[in-house]
Amino acid sequence: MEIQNKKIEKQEYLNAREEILAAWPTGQGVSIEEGVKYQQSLPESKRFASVLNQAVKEKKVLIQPRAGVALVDEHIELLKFLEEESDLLPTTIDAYTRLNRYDEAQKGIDKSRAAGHSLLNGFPAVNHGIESCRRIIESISKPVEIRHGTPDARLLAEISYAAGFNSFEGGGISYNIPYAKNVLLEKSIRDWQFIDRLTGIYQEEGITINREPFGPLSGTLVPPFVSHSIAIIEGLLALEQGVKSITLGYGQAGNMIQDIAAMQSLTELAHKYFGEAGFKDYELSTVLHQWMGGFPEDEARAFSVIAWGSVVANFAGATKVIVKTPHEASGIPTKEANLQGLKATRQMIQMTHDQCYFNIAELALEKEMIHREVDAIMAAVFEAGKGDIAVGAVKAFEAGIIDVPFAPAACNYGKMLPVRDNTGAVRVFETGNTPLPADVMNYHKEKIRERAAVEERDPCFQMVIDDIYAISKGRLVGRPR
Amino acid sequence: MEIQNKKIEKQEYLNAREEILAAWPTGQGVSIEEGVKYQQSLPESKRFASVLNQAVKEKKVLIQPRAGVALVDEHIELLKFLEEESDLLPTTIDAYTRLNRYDEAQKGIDKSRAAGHSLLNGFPAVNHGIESCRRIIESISKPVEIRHGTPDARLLAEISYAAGFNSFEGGGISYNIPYAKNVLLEKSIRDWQFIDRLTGIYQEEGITINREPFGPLSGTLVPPFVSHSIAIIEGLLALEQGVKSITLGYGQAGNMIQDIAAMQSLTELAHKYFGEAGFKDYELSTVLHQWMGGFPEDEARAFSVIAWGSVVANFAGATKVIVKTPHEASGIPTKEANLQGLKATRQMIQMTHDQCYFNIAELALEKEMIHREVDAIMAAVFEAGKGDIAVGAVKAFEAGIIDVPFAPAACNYGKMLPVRDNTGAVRVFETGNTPLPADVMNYHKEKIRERAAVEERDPCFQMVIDDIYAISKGRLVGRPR
Amino acid sequence: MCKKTIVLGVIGSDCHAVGNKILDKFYSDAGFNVINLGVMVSQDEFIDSAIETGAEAILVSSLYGHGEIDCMGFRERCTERGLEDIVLHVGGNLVVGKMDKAHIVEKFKDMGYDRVYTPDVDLQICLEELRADLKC
Amino acid sequence: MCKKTIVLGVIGSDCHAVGNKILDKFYSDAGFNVINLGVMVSQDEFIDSAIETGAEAILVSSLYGHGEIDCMGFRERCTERGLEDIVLHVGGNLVVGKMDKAHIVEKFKDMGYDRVYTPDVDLQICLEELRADLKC
Repeated sequence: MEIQNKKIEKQEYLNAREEILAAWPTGQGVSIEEGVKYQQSLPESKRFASVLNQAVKEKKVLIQPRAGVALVDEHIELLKFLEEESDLLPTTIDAYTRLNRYDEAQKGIDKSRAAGHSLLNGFPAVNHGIESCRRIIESISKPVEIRHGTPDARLLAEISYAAGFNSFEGGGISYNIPYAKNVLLEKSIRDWQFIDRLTGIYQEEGITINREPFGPLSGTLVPPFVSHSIAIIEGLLALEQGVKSITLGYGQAGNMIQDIAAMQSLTELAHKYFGEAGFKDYELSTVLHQWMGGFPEDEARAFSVIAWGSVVANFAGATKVIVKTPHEASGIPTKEANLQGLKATRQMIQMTHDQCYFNIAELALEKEMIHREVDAIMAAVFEAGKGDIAVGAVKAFEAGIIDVPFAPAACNYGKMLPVRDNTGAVRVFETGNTPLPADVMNYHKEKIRERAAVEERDPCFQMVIDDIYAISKGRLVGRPR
Repeated sequence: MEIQNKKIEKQEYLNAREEILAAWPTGQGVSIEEGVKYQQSLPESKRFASVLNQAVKEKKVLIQPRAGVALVDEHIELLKFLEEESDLLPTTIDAYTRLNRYDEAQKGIDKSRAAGHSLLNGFPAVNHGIESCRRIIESISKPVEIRHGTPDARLLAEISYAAGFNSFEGGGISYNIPYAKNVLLEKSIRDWQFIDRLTGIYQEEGITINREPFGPLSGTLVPPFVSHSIAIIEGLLALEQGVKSITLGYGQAGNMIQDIAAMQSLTELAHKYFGEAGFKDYELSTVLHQWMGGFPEDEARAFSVIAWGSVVANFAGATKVIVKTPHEASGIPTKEANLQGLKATRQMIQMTHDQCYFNIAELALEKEMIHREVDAIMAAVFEAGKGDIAVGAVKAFEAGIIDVPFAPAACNYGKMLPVRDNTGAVRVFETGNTPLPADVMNYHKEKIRERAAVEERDPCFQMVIDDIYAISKGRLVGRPR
Repeated sequence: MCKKTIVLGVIGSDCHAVGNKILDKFYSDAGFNVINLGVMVSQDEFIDSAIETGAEAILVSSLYGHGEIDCMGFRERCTERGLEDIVLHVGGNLVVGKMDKAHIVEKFKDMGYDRVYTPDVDLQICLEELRADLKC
Repeated sequence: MCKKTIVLGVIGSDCHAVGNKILDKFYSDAGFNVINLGVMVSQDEFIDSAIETGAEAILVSSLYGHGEIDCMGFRERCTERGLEDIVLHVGGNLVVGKMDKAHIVEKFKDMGYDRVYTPDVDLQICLEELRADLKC
C-alpha cells in the first residue's frame, strides 16, 4: 500500500465514502451537507473547539471524564449525571465497534436491552446511527467528544460528525500501535487521512471539528519524546488534510518536573514543526491524561493518584485533563465513582490554579532534552520519508526510529526500553534504534546510573518491571524490595 | 501572677506536684521514679524521639493520624486498626479532660460503657489512670503521643509520662489562645513550664520525652511569622526547663511556595534562636498539619485537600504530617475514614518523595520575608520582656505584638487581619500592632493590591470572609461570586 | 447608618471563634454598636449584657452541633428577665448531622427566634433583615 | 542455561501487551528460546506455533477478565492435536471480579493447567517451576 502526506482530492474522498458508508446500514444516506447544517444549528457552548479556544485564552484547565454505555437513554443518563462537574463530555465507544464488528455490537445492544443494563464497555455509535446520536447532543449542554481506539474509524467519523459530535480522538499511529496487533501502519495512517479529510470538508463549510491524537500510547513508561514525535506527525498529517483545531496529548509519567517540561515542550515543538511545514492558520490546545498505568486497588490511594495528575495538569498548563476514577484498578467505574474522580480533580485544580506563578530551575534542562530528542527523531523521520512525513512515519516504525515501549502492534519495533531515574523521571535504558544524540543518551545513562547507585544494584530489567508496578503498589520509583 | 523564663528548682516542682496529683484520685501515688522505670522498659521502636530522629536523618516523612475514644479497649482497637498505615500514633484527649472536668469525663465513660460505644470525643486518660493507659502502650508497637488542647495539662502529663506515652503536644500559648476564652496567659505559660520541667526531670533520668508545641493555632489564615514566633517562644521555654526533643509545627496555609518557605524557615529560625539562647544539646524535628480550616463536605473533594497537604509536607521536608480524613467536614471520622486519610497520604508522599530535588526561584524571597518578620516580632517580644521571653510573651499578647487571627482567647489582641494574595499566599491586610518592618508591610500591601486589581474590587473584609470559606467551596482564593 | 446596640456571641460550650470575629467586624462596619461576648456564652450572660447595654437584639451563633439544646428556652428566659421585645437571631450549624434546611428554620422559629440562618446565608441578607427588625 | 523452546502469548481478544513484553524479556534473559505470539492469540495459534517450533511449554496470559472462557478446553485441544505432554502454564487476572486465590488455582488446575499464577507472583518462582516442569 502506498501512502503520502498529500491532501486527498475532495472527489476522491467522496468516491471513497460510498464504500465507507456501505459497511453498515446506518451509514446509508449519511449526508455531509445535512451534517453541516445540523452542526451549524449548535450553540457555541456545544462547540468543542470554541470551548477549548476560550480555555487557552483564559489559561483555564478544563475537566473531561471517560464514559460510555450500550444504550442511548442509559448513555444520556450517564452523561447528565457527570455534566455539572465536567467542562467537556465524552462518548467512549465500545470494543466491538473499535474492531468494526458492528454485528457483535448489535448483539451487545440487544442483550443489553434484554438485561436492562449495559453489557458493552462503551457506546456503539455506528449501530445506533445518526438520529439516536443526535438525542445525546440535544440532551447535553456541553461539547461532546468521540473517544475510542479504532484503527479504522472512517464510518464512525462520518456518523459522529453528521450527528453533531465535534471532537474526535485518535490518529493513524496512536490508534494503531497501542490498540491493534496486525493492522498495517500504512493502512491505519491512510484511513485516518480520510477522517482528517472529512474533518477538512466540514471545515471548508465553516464547521470546525476538533481532532485529538491519542497521547498516552501504551500508557507505560513512554518517554515524552516518543509520544511527542507521534503527536507532531499526526498533527502534520491532520493539518495537511485541512484540520484546523488540534489538541495534542500526553500521559502523565509521574515526575512533576518532567511532566511540566513535557507539556510545555509539546506546545513549543508543535508550533515549531507546524510552522516549518507552512501551517499558520490552526488552533492548538493540549490535554494531559491522568496516570494511565496500573492503579492501586484501594480507593483512598487511587484518589491520591488522581490528585497528583490534577496538580501536574494545572502546573503544566494543560488545556484539559482526562480524569481517572477511584475504581480504575477494577475496571469500568460506576457513575458515582466517575463523578468522584471529577470532583477530586476540580477541587485540586481550583486549589492550585492561582499558584502557577513560580519558576523551577531544573525545568529548563528537562525541556532542552525533550527538544533535542524530538528534533533528532523528527529529522530521522523526515529523512526516512525523503521529506514525506507519512512515508517517513511508516519507515521510522519499521526501522525502530520511533519505538513505543510495551505496545502490542506487530509493526512496532519494540527494542527501546525505558526505566525511571532516581527522581522518577522516565529515561531510556536500552536505546534500540532510536537515533538519540550521544550526549543526550549519556544524560539518560547517567541518570539511570544515579538510581542504580542508590539502589545498590546494576541497571537491569528488574528495575523496569518494578517501575511498571510501582504506582499500583504506592510508589513512583520501583525500589528493590 | 508573676512568671519568668527560669528553670524551676526540682524541689519546687516536687512540692507543687502534690497538689497537681491531688486533683483526681488517679493522680494519687503517681511516681516519677516508677514512670522512668516503665519508660526504660520500652523498646526503641516505641520511643517517639528515636523514631523522629531516625526520620530526620533519613529525610523521611512520617504519618500520624488523630484518634481517641472513651473506653480503653475500644481505643486500643481503634489504634490497632490504624497502626499498619501509621508511623506514629496518637491518643487524642476528650473535651472534658481538656477543661479539667474529670467528673464529667467520668460520666462520659460510664455512659459510654452503658451505650456500648464512645460518647466522648476523645480518650479521658486522667480518669482511666496509669494502669489502663499502659495497656495502650503495651498493645501498640509504635510510639504514641498525647494530643489534646488543654490549657492546664499538668495532671495529664504526670499520668501520661508515667504510663509510657513519650510525646506530648501543647504549650502555654498554643494550648491557650486557640482553645480557651478566659485563661490568663501567665497561668497557662506557668502551667506548661511545670510540664516542661517534668519532661526535664524524666530527661535527667535518661528518658527523652518529645514535646510538640501546637503549630496551627486557630487554623484560619495564620501568617507563618505568627505561628513561627509562638513556636520559637514555646521552644525556648521548653529548652529552659530541660526538654531535649522538640517538634515544631505549622498548619498548611495552601500556597505551596509559602508553605515550603514556612517549613524550611521554621527549622532555620528555631536553630538560630535556640542557639543564640545558648542551647546546643537538643533534637529538632518539624510537623506539618494538613489543612486545618473548613473542609468540603464531599469526600472526593476532601481527598484532594488531604492530597495537597501531603504534597506540601513532602516537598517541604516535614518530619511528620498530621493527617485529615474525608469525613473532616462532618466531625469525628469513622475508623475507616481515618484509615482512608492515612492511605491517601502515604500514597501521595511515596509518589512524590523521590522528586524533591528541585529549586524554585520564588522560594528565597518568601523565606527572606518570613525571616525578617519573625526577627521583628522576636525582637519586640524580647524588648517587651526586658530579655525574659516568658514575660515578653505575656506583654506581647497584651500589646498586640503577637496577634493570632480568629482566636477565641480574651488575652489575644485580635486586631491583625490576614487575607490571601492573588496566588493564595497568606498576607497581612490590617497590621494591628504587629511590628512588621515598613518595607515588609509594603510587600504585603502590594501583594494584596495585586489580587484586588485582578478581582476588580478594593482590598476589603469581604475578601477575608471569602478566603475563610474558599477551600470548603473548592478554591484556595475566595474570588468574588 | 443604624447605630443601635446589639449583643453577639457563640452559645454554650462552643469554642468556634472564626465566624464570631467575622460577624463582629461585619456588623461594626455596618454601623452597629456591637457588644461581642465571644465564645462559650451562656443564655444568662447574653441577657445580662443586653440589659446592661440596652441592646435591642441578641445574635446567637452555634457551630458545634449542640445548638438545639443550648438555644432551647432562650426566648422564655428573655421574657422572664424583662426583655419582652428583644430581637433574637440565631445562625450556624444548629443541629447534629444533616437535616433539611426548612425543618431547621421551622424548629428554631417555634422556639421564638425571629430569624434563623444556616451557614450558606449571604451576610448581606442577615444585615438587611436585622435592620428591618430594628426598624433602622 | 536451559535453551528449550517455549511459546508465549496473551489469549483471546485481550490487547494487554505490557506483561507479555516483560515475560518475553524475562524468559529470554533466562536462556529460553521464546516464541512470543504477542496479544490476541487463539488456542489454535498457540498449538500451531508449538508444533511448528517443537516447543515444550506454552505460557498463556490473560489480563482482561475473560480468561476463564478463553482458557477452557485448551488442554483437551492440545491432546487432540498431538501435544499430549506439553507443559501448560497460565497466569494473570484470570477471572472477572474478585475471587479467592486458592479457588482460582484449583479451577484452572482442574482445566489441565500445570501451573496457575495470579498477578502478585514473583517471576523467579515461575521460572524455577518452569525449569522443574521441563527438567532443565
